[in-house]
Parts: sequence; structure tokens; C-alpha cells
Amino acid sequence: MNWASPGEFFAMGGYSTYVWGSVLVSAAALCAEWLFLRGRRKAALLHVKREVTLRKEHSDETST
Amino acid sequence: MINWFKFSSPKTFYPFAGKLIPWLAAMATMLAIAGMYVGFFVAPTDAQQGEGYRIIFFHVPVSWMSMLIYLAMAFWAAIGLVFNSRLSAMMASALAPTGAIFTFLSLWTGALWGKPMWGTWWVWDARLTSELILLFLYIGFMALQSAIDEPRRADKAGAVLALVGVVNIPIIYFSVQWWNTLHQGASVSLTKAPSMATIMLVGMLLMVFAAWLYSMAITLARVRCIILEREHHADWLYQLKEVKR
Amino acid sequence: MLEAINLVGVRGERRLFNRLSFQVRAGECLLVQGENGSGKTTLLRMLAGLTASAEGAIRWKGRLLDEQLGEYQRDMLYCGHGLGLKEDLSTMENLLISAALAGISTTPALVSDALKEVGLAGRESLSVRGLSQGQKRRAGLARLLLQQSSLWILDEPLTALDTAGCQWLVNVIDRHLLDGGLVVLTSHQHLSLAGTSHSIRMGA
Amino acid sequence: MLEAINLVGVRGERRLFNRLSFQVRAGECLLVQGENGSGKTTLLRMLAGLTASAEGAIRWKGRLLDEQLGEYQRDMLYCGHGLGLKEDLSTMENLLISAALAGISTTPALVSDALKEVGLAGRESLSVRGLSQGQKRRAGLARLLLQQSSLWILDEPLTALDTAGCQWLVNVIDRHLLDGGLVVLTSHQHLSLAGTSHSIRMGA
Amino acid sequence: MKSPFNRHPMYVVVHRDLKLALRRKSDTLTPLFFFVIVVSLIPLGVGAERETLRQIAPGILWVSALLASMLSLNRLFEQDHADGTLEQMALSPTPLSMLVVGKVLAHWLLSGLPLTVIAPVLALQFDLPMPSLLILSLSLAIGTPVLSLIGAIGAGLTLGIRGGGVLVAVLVLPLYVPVLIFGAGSVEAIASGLGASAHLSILAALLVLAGFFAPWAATAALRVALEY
Amino acid sequence: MKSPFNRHPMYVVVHRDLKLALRRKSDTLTPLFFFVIVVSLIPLGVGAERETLRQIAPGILWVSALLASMLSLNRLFEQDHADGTLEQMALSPTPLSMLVVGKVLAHWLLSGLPLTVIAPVLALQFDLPMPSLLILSLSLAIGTPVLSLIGAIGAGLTLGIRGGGVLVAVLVLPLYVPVLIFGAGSVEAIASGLGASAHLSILAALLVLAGFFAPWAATAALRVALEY
Ligand code: HEM
Ligand SMILES: Nc1ncnc2c1ncn2[C@@H]1O[C@H](COP(=O)(O)OP(=O)(O)OP(=O)(O)O)[C@@H](O)[C@H]1O
Ligand SMILES: Nc1ncnc2c1ncn2[C@@H]1O[C@H](COP(=O)(O)OP(=O)(O)OP(=O)(O)O)[C@@H](O)[C@H]1O
Ligand SMILES: [Mg+2]
Ligand SMILES: [Mg+2]
Repeated sequence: MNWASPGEFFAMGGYSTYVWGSVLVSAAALCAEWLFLRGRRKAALLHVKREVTLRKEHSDETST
Repeated sequence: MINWFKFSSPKTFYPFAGKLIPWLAAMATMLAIAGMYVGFFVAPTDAQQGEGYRIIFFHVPVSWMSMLIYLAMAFWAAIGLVFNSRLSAMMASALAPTGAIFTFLSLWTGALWGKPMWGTWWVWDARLTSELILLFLYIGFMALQSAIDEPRRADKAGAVLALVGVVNIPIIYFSVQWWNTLHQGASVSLTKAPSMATIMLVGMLLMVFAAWLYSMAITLARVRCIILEREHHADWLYQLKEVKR
Repeated sequence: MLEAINLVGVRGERRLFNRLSFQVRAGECLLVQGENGSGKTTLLRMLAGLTASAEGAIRWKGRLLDEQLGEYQRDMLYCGHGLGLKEDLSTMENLLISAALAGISTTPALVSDALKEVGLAGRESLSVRGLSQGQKRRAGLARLLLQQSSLWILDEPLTALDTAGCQWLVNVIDRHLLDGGLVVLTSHQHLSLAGTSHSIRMGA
Repeated sequence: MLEAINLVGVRGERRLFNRLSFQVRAGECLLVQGENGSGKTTLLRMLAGLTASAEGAIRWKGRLLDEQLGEYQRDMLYCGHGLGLKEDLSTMENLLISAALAGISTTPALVSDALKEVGLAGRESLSVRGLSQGQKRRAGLARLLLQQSSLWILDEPLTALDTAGCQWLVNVIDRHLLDGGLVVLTSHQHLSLAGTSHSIRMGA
Repeated sequence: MKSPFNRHPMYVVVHRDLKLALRRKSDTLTPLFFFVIVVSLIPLGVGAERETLRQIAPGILWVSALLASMLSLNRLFEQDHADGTLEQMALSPTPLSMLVVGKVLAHWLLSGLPLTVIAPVLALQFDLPMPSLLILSLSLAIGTPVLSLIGAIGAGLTLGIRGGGVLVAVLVLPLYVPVLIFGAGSVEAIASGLGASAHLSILAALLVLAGFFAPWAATAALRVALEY
Repeated sequence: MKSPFNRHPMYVVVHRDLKLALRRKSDTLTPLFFFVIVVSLIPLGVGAERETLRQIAPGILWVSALLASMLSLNRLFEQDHADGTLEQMALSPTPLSMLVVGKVLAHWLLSGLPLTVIAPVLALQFDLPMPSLLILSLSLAIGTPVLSLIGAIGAGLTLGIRGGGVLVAVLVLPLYVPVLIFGAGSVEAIASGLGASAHLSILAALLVLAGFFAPWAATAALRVALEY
């Protein structure tokens, strides 16, 4: 184990800005990517669902 | 034998990818946790760089992935162009954003590493410049595709661009050999023994595999999205349970 | 003989035609009819080799187009909505250039004769910008006289032509058919050809 | 009332028409006929105030055009060989912009109705490049429905339209004439208007 | 009238494009003029310190050349696409890639060549020594054709696309960067006493590479554009 | 739909121009994008020596801003002239010079303002210290409206003339030079320890001067162009 205390761990031997800056931004970027993709998927599904209801209405109209 | 043609149709690929994604994501998370544990708690302090070197566990995986994803993108784009298969072109489009993010992260972590080690955020050296070009290539690819309304034309135009940009990848990789630059050379190669401590190497490789699996998971998820967007008039979509719900 | 087999025309998400097949033999004319936006131009561009069909195949003299693109392009003349004339150049220059691009050697005298026949005598050195709409169309159609192609693909060639111009074109087409040429043609106006002509209706 | 007095059309060294005079009253249509290159477009551009006549004058409601250019341009709608559509923009965007430039306030709903009437329903957001030739023409003609101009100057509006499209245009013109509008028109095709129409022949 | 029209179609394309450009004089002069302006303005902004000027001169000249070449790209195929000539070229029995080479050549003759010729004259304001001037011309002579070749790909890809003007810059500039680096680098190398031959041979290699692949890529891009 | 058509005509002009530009995103982005590219390319060409870069930074940034502003000039009145809007504006009861001010304002909002905002970020590449960044933004904020105002005169004078693109540069650039000198000068002054206030006040004086005379001159130029 490298670190005597959590404080030492977070200080990263004086390199905290650089190391944590890298870690946090990397994590944030990947999370953001995931979140954006979820939004995109929701929008796409909504679009498909709307198409389904449209088709249903259309087929109801033609059958009656 | 697996029938590849079966999987090259969006209809069969969509559920198949759906089943794969959770596994890939779970494995990526586990590997990342293991890698970070090794990186932060097991690997010792570096003699020259102190704790600052620990950026390596992020910088190297994202840098490798940025190049690898481009190669994969160009590969699928070429397959899409030659065999006119829709799914391959979708794969290429799905890879681009992830590649761009990894490229951005490579630049970001590199810059954060450069400030303490070289005393500057940025220099115009060959490795750094060619990596920046890679980012522009990804952005150009995405911008070109989004500017074209007709999906097939977007696929083909994107493919031409992706193939032209491939020349950049060897330039990035070999730049440290061809020009004497600030950036350090490859320390991992298949032919030579690695020049770094084994435990660092283990941590780094764990992170590399984590990044690899993450890329696969998110790309497959994005391909599914693209399928939903492009095929929204196809009948088979309406049978899906997420649509019926 | 030009043969189309199971052509499929898709634009965006719209399927314009599905599994379309036909044959055009030497001396025959195919009249493609249909409403605006029914896919006539799309079909003609496919026949010219500019657009690929999603499925199906096109054969010329029994062989697939892709196998003989260069030869086919020598045999074929396509005249589309865009006339391919540079506004800054004169009619003479334009025709000489387009002949050269088509790989045909002409002389200014031959071009001059063709221009005379299409009614542009005395306007050889006028830049195309100065021509009237119908005169531009006539200059474009002068290519029919200069290039010895056996297959003509003409997309609404009657556009902007006056009555005399239409009559002239009909005669030229008839002459071409008599010589054993093939013509594929669209038009919204009525054409009274003397030669054999079939017609297909798009979007029906 | 539109009145042309002793108009002279000169292009280069060619005198296309000389001392041409006519009148068009409310509810009347003037059909300008003539061969290709006889000067129809030149005349129409003069009437629209785009080209100046070497001599003579044009009066609108009794006053010279030059004295009331702004007003006249509000009353008049010119639809020429060039359709004035930007290929990159969608039909909807194109029509909204051209209405805004003509100083008319429209809403997307109104434009949508107009597009429906010209047979472009469902293609509002397609960029003009994707439209067929006839559909482009229809999109251009949708301006007739959006701008409440009393004088229409139409240069070969039937070009590229199919039979249904021609019939629709004839009806729109008839309706406009009944409402007391004025129309100046060229065409190489035959038009069967119900309203009053005179015709002049150019180059005769 | 001795007509050049029975020559090779590629020659015809070059000849036609030059003729068209000369008809519209402003088009011909724009890249050259732009180049001259940019190069002359920079000393005004940067201040007149001789040493600095001499040091930045190669970079400035090369960046200006690159911008001048890029700004004239959007006219490369646009006109031909709009008036239907591109279709005729695609339907010509001569391979389209040959005709594309012709168009690129014409573009270079109208943008790259004048720049190459005028650059040494402009470089005099920066007090560059003779060997640098020579290498500057040489590097421009080898490098500007590469710009035209790469540019053709970008112009083909963005043909008839909404917002093509900016897009072509986004696509093309990253690919221009190596040319810029080795072009400007060659002049800097000779100025600092190292030989320029390494840089120049890389430039030449780039030219060969681009000469092989760019026409193919541009042709593919054009065919895609024509299809839709 | 709430319509802006009952507001003051000058407001309408600004509003319409902004809307038209936003429709074509590429048009909006062109000056900005051009600026970013030029500024980033120069270090690649010039080489990476920090001291040199810091020294030339103000000049480079200002020249790029000037070019970006100038390249968007030809679209200032051209479209309005072609489609007859300009005539309608001339016939409007509001004085034409007011509407011209509206058009200049729109041009600045689309070219000058974005440049001013992005410039400090780009300047970071050149390692400029904080006070220089501040003065750079300030000088651009005061200087770019002058560029738009002077540009309007040039655009008006060359309206409807063949080859206007080059001509406008010839006419306008000499007039731009003072702005360039004092703009870049202000940043250099602060960097070398002198205060920038003298330079900035001259810039402000130029702005006042141009604000008074340019609309009048541009209006006169437009009236001439409309007459023929
Ligand atoms: C923005 C700046 C930087 C960029 C764009 C960048 C880019 C890259 C790329 C693309 C790689 C993977 C290629 C390869 O493995 O050969 C890489 C690897 C690496 N980089 Fe960087 N880098 C940057 C800054 C730095 C800095 C400042 C350092 C350390 C002082 C550094 C150290 C490394 C190391 C150790 C490797 C792994 C090499 C190996 O083991 O193969 N990088 N970098
Ligand atoms: N991206 C797209 N999405 C949907 N429909 C499209 C798209 N692009 C083109 N289209 C449609 O494809 C059709 C093209 O038709 P084409 O030009 O072949 O018609 P045409 O029969 O030649 O008509 P015309 O008689 O008007 O010349 C049009 O209906 C057009 O609206
Ligand atoms: N510089 C010039 N010198 C000589 N004749 C010219 C010149 N410019 C144009 N012309 C002629 O002027 C005429 C213009 O005619 P215009 O366009 O008005 O014809 P149009 O009646 O509309 O014909 P179309 O039915 O073909 O549209 C053409 O005959 C053209 O050749
Ligand atoms: Mg058609
Ligand atoms: Mg006409």
C-alpha cells in the first residue's frame, strides 16, 4: 500500500491537479457519452413508437 | 460455422448486440476497477516523475484506443463501401464519436502530464500535432455525415474521408521514431521486452482492456440507436418489446 | 438491345419503383411517362449509369453495364435536365468541348452545320448566357447530331422548345430510329412519332 | 391596368421588337407567343422592371413604373426561367424566405397549406435539391398562392409540369382573373383559359 | 482556326477551365491577390523587428499560400455540378479520374503556380536571404500541387451539401498540415544552416502519394455526389 | 407567431439579417471558423519557439480578425441588391442611412462579436499573459465595429460590379491599416510594459469618426449603385 493517509492519497505527491484532473475528466467524458447515448436512444424509440401509432390509426381508418 | 451474413442484417444484429452489451459493460467496469486499484495502490512511485506518472494509466489506454478506433472505423467504412452493406457503414458511424472522445482525452491527459514534466501544456511536436489532426479527422467525419441528409450518401462520403485519413495513423504511431520529439517512444512492443516495471505494465494493460471493452459496448449501443433511427419504418422494429411497451 | 431487369428506385425512404423490367430493341423508342416526381429522371439516370439500382441489373448488347462502362458510354448519349453548357463560353466552344469530352473528333465546320440545323445560325459565337431558354435547349440537342451514339437517353427534351423545335426533334428521333438507333425518352407533352414506340407508366 | 407604350427590345445588335404597345386590364390575361428567341422573356423582364426599354414607357395604374417602383413591386409577382429556389434549403425555408423578402408575413402553417395545394405535401422539409424538376417548378409556383399580388408575370410556367399540374395552374390563373387580377404569360403549350385572354405574337 | 479539340480529353478539361477562368478575370486573380494582401499585412501587425520578421517569414508565406489555395476550392466542381457538365464528364469514355486530374491541374495553374511565382518577390519584404528564397520557391512548387490534390477530395465530398463552405475547410485543413509543416520547415532548415533536402524529399513523397491516391478519392467522392 | 414586423425598421433589418444568417449556419460560422484556423495554423508554420510566438501573437490575431471580417463583406449588400430588397429599403420612409447602420450592426454581430469572444481563448496557445489577453479583447471590441463600418463603404462601392470580391479588398484594406496598427499596437504596448490607454483611445476615436461618417458614405455609395 502506497499511501499513509487519505490526505496523502488525494495530494498525489503534489501532482493532484494533474492526476485528478485527468481521472475526473476522463470519467466525466465517458459518463457524458453514456448519458447522451441514452437520450438519443429514448428519442429514437419515441420516434418509432409514434410511427407505430400513426400506422395503427391509418389501418383503423382504412378498415372502417 | 457461424453464418456471418445472418448477422450482417440489422434485424438479427439488433437483438444480438442487445444481449452482448451488458456483459461487455460489466467486464469493462470490473477491469477498470482492477486497473485503477493496481495503478493507484499497488504500483510504486516512479523514481523520476514521482506520483505524476500515474497519469500513464489513463493516457496510454485512451491514446491507443484513439488510434485503434480510427482503424476500426476505416475498416468498417471500407467494407461498407465495397460490399455496400448497411451494417458496416453504421458501425463506422457509431465508432466515430467514441474515437473522438478518446482522442480528446488523449490530448487532455497528455497536456496535464506535459505541464509538470515538460513545463508546458502544449508544444507543436510531431506526436502531439498528429494526434490533434486525428481529432480534426474525427470531427470532420462526423460533420460531413451530419451535413448529408441522405443516409447512404452520408455513408459513402464518410467512407471516402475515413479511408483518406488512415495515412495519419502511422504518422502518429511512428512520429516519435521519425522525428526526435519531446514525447517519449513506445515502451511496449511485441518484439522487445517491455522497458517498464512489470506491475506498471499490468495496471496499464488492465486499463487498456477496460477501455477496449467500453468502446465495444458503447459502439454496439450506438449501432442499435442508429438502426432505430434509420429503419424506423421497418416492420420488424414494431415487434420489439421496447417499442411495444 | 437495352435490357432492364428488376430495377428498384429508392430515394430517401421513398420507393419510387419496384422490380421494373423492360427491353428496348434496335429501332425502338421507349416512352417513360408519369406524374411529377414519379421517378422518371431517377430511372433514366440509372440507365445512363449515373445512379446505381439497389437491386436488379441493366444489360446492353447482352452484357452487364459495369463490365463495359467505357464502351457503353461511347454508345450512349444522355441529355438531362441540366444541359451541360457553360454560360461564359460560346455555343461553338461548348459543343467542341463536349464532343471532345465524349471522345469524338469534330471540326468547327461540322459544329457549325449542326448549329445551323438546330436554328442557331449566326449565334455561333454568342455566349450561351445571351441565348433564350429555348435556344439553350437547342444548343444542348445539337449534340444529337454531332455524336454518333446509338442509344439516346433524353429527359424531357421538348422543354422550352417552340412548335417548330418540337417538330424538328420528332423528325430527328424518327430518323435515328430508322437508322436502327434506340431512344429512351420522357415527356409531359404529346409526341407523335412515326417509328415503333412502347411506353411505360411510372408510379402507377 | 398595365399599359405598355412603344417598347423597344434590343439585345446586342439585334432588335427583337420595335414600338410594341398593349394594355392589360383587370381580369384579363395577356398571352405572349412567339418562336424561341423572339424576345418574350426580354419583354416580360421589362414589364417586371428588371430591364429598361430603350424607348417607350410602362404604366401601372396610370403612373410610370419608375415613379412607384416600391409599390409596383408589391403589386407584381414575376416568375421567370430561374425559379429563385436555393437548392440547399428545404421548400418550406425557401418559401418563408421569399415571402419575407417580398415583405409579406406568412406562417409555416400557411406555407404548408400552399405546398399541399401544389402537391408537395410531405416534402416540406426535403431540400430542394431532392425534388424532381416538376416538383421544383411547383414549389416555385406556390408563391402565387402566398403572395397576394394583383399582377402575375409568368414566363413559361407550364415547363416541366405534368398534365395534372398544368390543369391546376390553369385553374389558379382563372381564379385569379375572376378575382380581378392581371396575368401576363408565355407558353409554347396550348392553354385553355376560361377567362378573357388576348394574345400577341412576337417576332412576326 | 486550329482547334485543340481533338486532343486528349484531359487536355480539353484543363484548356476549358483556364479559358473560363480568364473570361472571369476576378476569379483568376482572387487567390493571388489574397495571398499578396495577407503577406503584406502581417509585418504591419507584427511590428517591424527585422530578426522576428525573418524568422516568421516562411511560416507566414506558407500559411497564406495554403489559405489562398483553400479559398478557391469551392469553385472547383460546383459550377460543373450545377450546369450538368460534371454528368457529361462522368459519362465520358475517358476515366473520370483522368478528367479530375485535369481539373486539379487547372486549379493549380490558377492558384498554386501564381503564388509560387510571386512568393519570392513578397519574401523580399521579410529580408530573406537568397538560399531561403530559392528553397521557398522550390517548396511551394512541390507543395502547392499537393494542396490542390488534397483539396479536390474535400471539394468532391462537400459537393452540393448544405454549408459546404465551412465543411471543406474542416475536412481539408487537417490534411494540409503536413504540407505546411514540411514546406515551412524546409525554409527554416536552410535558414538555420541545416540542409533543406530532407524536408523537400518528404514534400516530394507527399506529392507522389497525393498524386496516386487523391484523384482516386476525389473521383469516388464525385461519383457519390452524382448518385444523389 | 409573434411577428417582429411592427418594430422599428432598423430593428427589423438587424433581425432579418441575423435570421437569414442563422438559417445558413455555415454563413454564420465562416468568419469565426476561418479565424480559428488561421490563428492555429500559424504556430505550425512559424515553429514552436515560445518567445517568438508571444511576440507575434497580437499581430497575428489582429490580421486574422481583419481578414475574417473582410471575407464576409461581399455578402453584406449583395443578396439584398440581387433580390430587390435594397431597392425597397431605399424607398422606405425611414432614412436609408439608418437601415445601413442596422445592416452594419448585423454584420458586426455575426463577424466581429464572435471573434472578440473567442480571441482570448486562442491567445492561450501563444502563451500571452493575463493583462495582454484583457487588452486584446478590449481592442478587438472597439476595433471590429470600425472594420464593419469601413467595410460597408467598400461593399457599397463595389456593389454589382463584376469582380467585386477583389476590388473590395483593394478599397477597404488601406483604410483598415490604422485600425490594425493601433489594435495590435495596444497589445504590444501592454506587453512591453507601456500602458495601452493611448492606443485604445485612438481606436475609440476611430470608432467615433467611422460611426459618424461611414454610414453616410455607405449610403451615398448605395444610392449610386442603385441608380444603374
Ligand atoms: C497532448 C499531449 C500528448 C499527446 C497528444 C500524446 C499522445 C500519445 C499517443 C498517441 C500515445 C500512444 C502511442 C504509442 O504508444 O506510441 C502516447 C503514449 C504515451 N505517452 Fe503521450 N501524448 C501526450 C503527452 C505526453 C506526455 C506529456 C507524456 C509524459 C511525459 C507522455 C507519455 C506517454 C507515454 C509514457 C506513452 C506510452 C508509450 C508506450 O509505452 O508505448 N505523453 N501518447
Ligand atoms: N431524400 C429523399 N426523401 C424522400 N423522397 C425523395 C428524396 N430525394 C428525392 N425524393 C423524391 O424522389 C423523386 C424523384 O423523382 P424524379 O426526379 O425521378 O421524378 P421525375 O419523374 O423525373 O419527375 P418530373 O416529371 O418532375 O421531372 C421525387 O418524388 C422526390 O420528391
Ligand atoms: N449580345 C447579343 N447579341 C445578339 N443577340 C442577342 C444577344 N443577347 C441575346 N441575344 C438574342 O436575344 C434573344 C433573347 O430572346 P428571349 O430570351 O427574350 O427569347 P424568348 O422569346 O424568351 O425565347 P424562348 O422561347 O426560347 O424562351 C435571343 O434570340 C438571343 O439570341
Ligand atoms: Mg424529371
Ligand atoms: Mg424565354
